[in-house]
Amino acid sequence: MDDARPAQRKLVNAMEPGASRTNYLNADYGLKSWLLTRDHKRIAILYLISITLMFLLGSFFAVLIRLELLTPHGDLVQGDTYNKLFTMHGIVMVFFFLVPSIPAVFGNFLLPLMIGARDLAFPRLNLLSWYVYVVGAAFTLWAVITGGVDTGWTFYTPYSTTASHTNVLTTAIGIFITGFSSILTGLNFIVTIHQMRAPGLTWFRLPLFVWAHYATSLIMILGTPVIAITIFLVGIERAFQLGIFDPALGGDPILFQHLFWFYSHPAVYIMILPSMGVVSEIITCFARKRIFGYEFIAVSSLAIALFGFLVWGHHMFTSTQSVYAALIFSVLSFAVAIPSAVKVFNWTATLYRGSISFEAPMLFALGFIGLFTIGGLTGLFLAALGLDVHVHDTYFVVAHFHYIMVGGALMGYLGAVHFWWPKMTGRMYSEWAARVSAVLVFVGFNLTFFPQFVLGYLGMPRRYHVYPDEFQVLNVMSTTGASILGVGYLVPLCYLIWSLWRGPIASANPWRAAGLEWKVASPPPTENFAQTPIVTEEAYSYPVREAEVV
Amino acid sequence: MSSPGHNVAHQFDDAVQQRDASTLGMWVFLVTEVMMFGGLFATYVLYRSAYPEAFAAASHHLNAQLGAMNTLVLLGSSLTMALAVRSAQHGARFGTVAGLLSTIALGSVFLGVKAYEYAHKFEEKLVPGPYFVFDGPEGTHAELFFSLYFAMTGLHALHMVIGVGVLGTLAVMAARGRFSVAYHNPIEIGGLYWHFVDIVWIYLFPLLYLLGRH
Amino acid sequence: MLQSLFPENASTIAGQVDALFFFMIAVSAFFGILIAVLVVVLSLRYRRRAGTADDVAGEAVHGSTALEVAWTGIPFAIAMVMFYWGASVYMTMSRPPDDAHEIFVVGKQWMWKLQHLEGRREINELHVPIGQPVKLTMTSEDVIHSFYVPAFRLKSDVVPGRYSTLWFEPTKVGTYHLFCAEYCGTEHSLMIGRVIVMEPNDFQAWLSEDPQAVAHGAAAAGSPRERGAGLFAEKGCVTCHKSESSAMGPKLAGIVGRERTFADGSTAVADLAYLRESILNPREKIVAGYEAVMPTFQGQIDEEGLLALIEYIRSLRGEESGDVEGSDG
Amino acid sequence: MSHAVNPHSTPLATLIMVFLALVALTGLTVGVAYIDLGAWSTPVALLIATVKALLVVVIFMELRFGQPLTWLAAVTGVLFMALLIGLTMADVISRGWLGVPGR
Repeated sequence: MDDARPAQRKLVNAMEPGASRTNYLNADYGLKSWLLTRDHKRIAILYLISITLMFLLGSFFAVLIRLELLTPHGDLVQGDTYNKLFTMHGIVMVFFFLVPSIPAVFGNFLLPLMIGARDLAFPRLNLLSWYVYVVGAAFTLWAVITGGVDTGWTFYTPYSTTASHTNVLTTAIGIFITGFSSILTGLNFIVTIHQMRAPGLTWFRLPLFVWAHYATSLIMILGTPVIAITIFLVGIERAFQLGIFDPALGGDPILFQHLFWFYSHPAVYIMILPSMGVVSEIITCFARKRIFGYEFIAVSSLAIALFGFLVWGHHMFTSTQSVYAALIFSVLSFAVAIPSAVKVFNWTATLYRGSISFEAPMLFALGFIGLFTIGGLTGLFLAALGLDVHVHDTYFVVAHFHYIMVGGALMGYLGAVHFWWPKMTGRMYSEWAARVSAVLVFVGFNLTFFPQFVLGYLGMPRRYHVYPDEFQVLNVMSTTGASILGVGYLVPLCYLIWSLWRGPIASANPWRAAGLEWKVASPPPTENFAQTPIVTEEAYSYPVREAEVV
Repeated sequence: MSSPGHNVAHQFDDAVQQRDASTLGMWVFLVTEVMMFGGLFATYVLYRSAYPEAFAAASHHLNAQLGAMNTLVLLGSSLTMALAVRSAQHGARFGTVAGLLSTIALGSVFLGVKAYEYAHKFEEKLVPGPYFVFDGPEGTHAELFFSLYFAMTGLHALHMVIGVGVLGTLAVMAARGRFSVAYHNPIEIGGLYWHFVDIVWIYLFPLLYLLGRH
Repeated sequence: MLQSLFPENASTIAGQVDALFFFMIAVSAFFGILIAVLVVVLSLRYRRRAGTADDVAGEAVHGSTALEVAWTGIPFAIAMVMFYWGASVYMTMSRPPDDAHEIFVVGKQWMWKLQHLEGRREINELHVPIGQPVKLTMTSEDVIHSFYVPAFRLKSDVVPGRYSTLWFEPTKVGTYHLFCAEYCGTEHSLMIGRVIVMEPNDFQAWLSEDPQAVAHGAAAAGSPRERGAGLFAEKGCVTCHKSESSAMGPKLAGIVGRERTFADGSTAVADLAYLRESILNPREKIVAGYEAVMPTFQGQIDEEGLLALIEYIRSLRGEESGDVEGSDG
Repeated sequence: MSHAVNPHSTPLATLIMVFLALVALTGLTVGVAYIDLGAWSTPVALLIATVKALLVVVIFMELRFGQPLTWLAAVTGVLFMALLIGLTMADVISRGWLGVPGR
């Protein structure tokens, strides 16, 4: 076993003098020291705990959805209940898990470390963003507890403004508030990356994780205010019986879709770009070489972020949008696929002549490449106008965006958890269990969502709680896969928590990775760096082996 | 090399970095504000192009004199704000406090006039909702206009209220001598915010008050 | 087995959609498998061998501009082919032929109400003849729905306050699913029905027998045009919109498809949406030379009635073609 | 050090001149509103508003002393708002072009 040795040496490293120093975790004790902290690392932990709870809540809804769809006739729950389940699954997962997941946890924790700073530019704003998130989540949870909401996470008008009798207003307030958490995080990251880089750390020496977060932050500050005001308009329309989106009073329901997707399409890139950053870090570390095409991966992140704002209309090809607008949005949608393809090719090329090992983070990263490739390619199907007319609002779409958001974003998130866990907690988890969970997630995921592509092309519409009998076999496959996937998610929760008490002590750099965050102790001290580091080399400068043939 | 002074937060190397970071932070924040108002402006543009007659008719129910007066008041407050920033740059404590207080005063006048206008709209039953009454063709489209009027001016007024609070805090800090030639960045940042709110009104005034006046 | 993995193909457009689908599957499979094979082969070929220290680095292969250009340019070219193909299929879907058999569709929570121009009504069922283009003109009474027939590979949202169009030419006799594809509330998944494709003769026979006329008496019967004519008289439209030049309102014969010039100098083509808007919000756009005197009919005529009234106005072209004047708009 | 922290300051006269210009432009925009310019009334009103906004941004907000990055931020905000409005209106304006309802 290759992997036994590094683990043993990690134990040895733990005995080094640095291990017993004070770090950000033991620098202070007590609830107050956490709730009033301005340390980006502690705020990251606060986020980690909150989003994990929201993930469990969202998963609970997913379990009920899959159980209900086991049979075609709607035996488990009533239609209204089912509608609330998929709505709350979407809202909780999108707004309260996926959007904050990697940026708020790992971006928060790692950005200052990666750029050699003592903290983010605005630590108090950072703490505020967590409180804002918690208040928004509280409103949403209140809406869930007091009867839920049934509009779908998309809040399409006029259903959400005139027809629904559920807690739309409370949920809208929750999402409105949470948006500001996202805005504050994005603002903080942008300023930090611009102003706080260590001497010598030029833009093209930045780790790609930082580039990805810069691009993500741009979307957060440019897109989120629009969803906030849109949700605000839905809220006041409901509260004061206005007609902003109500056609009976002269409103335009399609306008809502424009405003909604102006944010919500780029929001997909908020979810996937950070994952791409994580994968770039992991692949280069475990292939032991500088990433292939660094500049292209870096710039493609920016391209995705900016061009991602030009394609929102591809969610509206059947909405009675004008054909001419549809043509523009379609061609731009195809164009925005290219930077993603460039990333995949570069990651693959990075493996060439590497010295590759397969610890758990690498398994998640390779899994990401596979699932994201499928998700990205099926995205082309949805950008193709004539084809989208058939598959729009069917399970094809459901499968596609789960491949991106779960297969992509969540795999990346799990990769990040496994890669930086030793840095965050100072403990190693069970490598064996982690590999098992990576395989379970990959297999379970494909079994859950691949059949849904077939279901979609067959014509099963999404958000159906009763469906024709001939779709049952594929739905049963999907639910079976979901059970495996569920186990794949629960296993890490167990061994990671276990590792906090019983895991071997991690060294400063258990993966022998390049990057400033690995040059400080695990867990890092509160001030990160005793002295501001001076950077003299490019990212991922692994010692180079002489090429046999060049 | 400059050493961190007592006004430099621990995460910054020096005052220059702190100043640059907070200035950039405010500009980025203003970008988010542009996008937020942008959603409302997009809504406005769409409905105005769809219902030009109703919008013009509804606009006639706004008091253009009060709107113009408020525009001048707000422009004046921008001047006093700029003067406050200038005084702060020169380390003039009295000028800074006086500029901030005048800005607050003018801002309050603006809000007072706005409150009067709102009250008047309530009396005229021009507040959208179940009690809305519009005597003229296409009442529902006029209601759209007033929905947008209240959403846009309301959001703007909310920014004014926040701005008055921020400037009040800055005035107290300035009076206590917290700022100097070397450290007055918070006043500049507050000024950026106040001027931005002014700019929003510069667009709102003609778009809401001056439709089809000829 | 294959039947349960691939939908039936029952319209002229379905084959075109499937062809595009297979092309995209082929391209996707090529790239997907290429990536998968590369990842697996490279991972195995360059794995860290037993006995190698784990800080031994890979080789200095850091980039290749030629490769970057290739894998930017080639996918882009392929993507543009996909765009063009998809767009051309879409344009075919978007332009109904002129001779299409027209059917009015009104969606509401949670049912589909359909009426053939000949008069026959249906609920949650649509009978259509094989080999003849059919055009649906659709709207909604409440929230957004979406009319979706997988076997035809077609759907279009049905939006309140707006008309949308869907056209198809069935190619296979049979019964197919009709789904609502846009989430619309409690019984969204029960807002389903059947599309029944018939031989033309059977269809004509079906069209002329009308059980509802028997069941509900004459009031429920009648074609949209007849009902529209009734509304035109009942609502008093006829008092102003008559053919004399002294009339208070513009003449309506032959109005559909014409360009109208308004008091403020702007123009618009009088399409279905324009007619609907003019009935519900008559004073928003005043044709040049007329006074803004028409009252609104908002809330007085339901969606089916509006469609009937518009159909009646549209039919005036044929009956009174001699009265058409260009001068009023 | 004070130099590095406080590099620029706008002269008093400039500030007052700008204010007077803003007042004059406000008068102009009100005056123009009462003249029938037909389809041009809105573009003219927006043009005047933009001139006023530029005066405030460039002089009051001291963008003229700003770093390139500050300019970039200002331009980005306006550009993306234009994209939001522009692409939305691209749909609204072209809705009737094909002559098929809902297409």
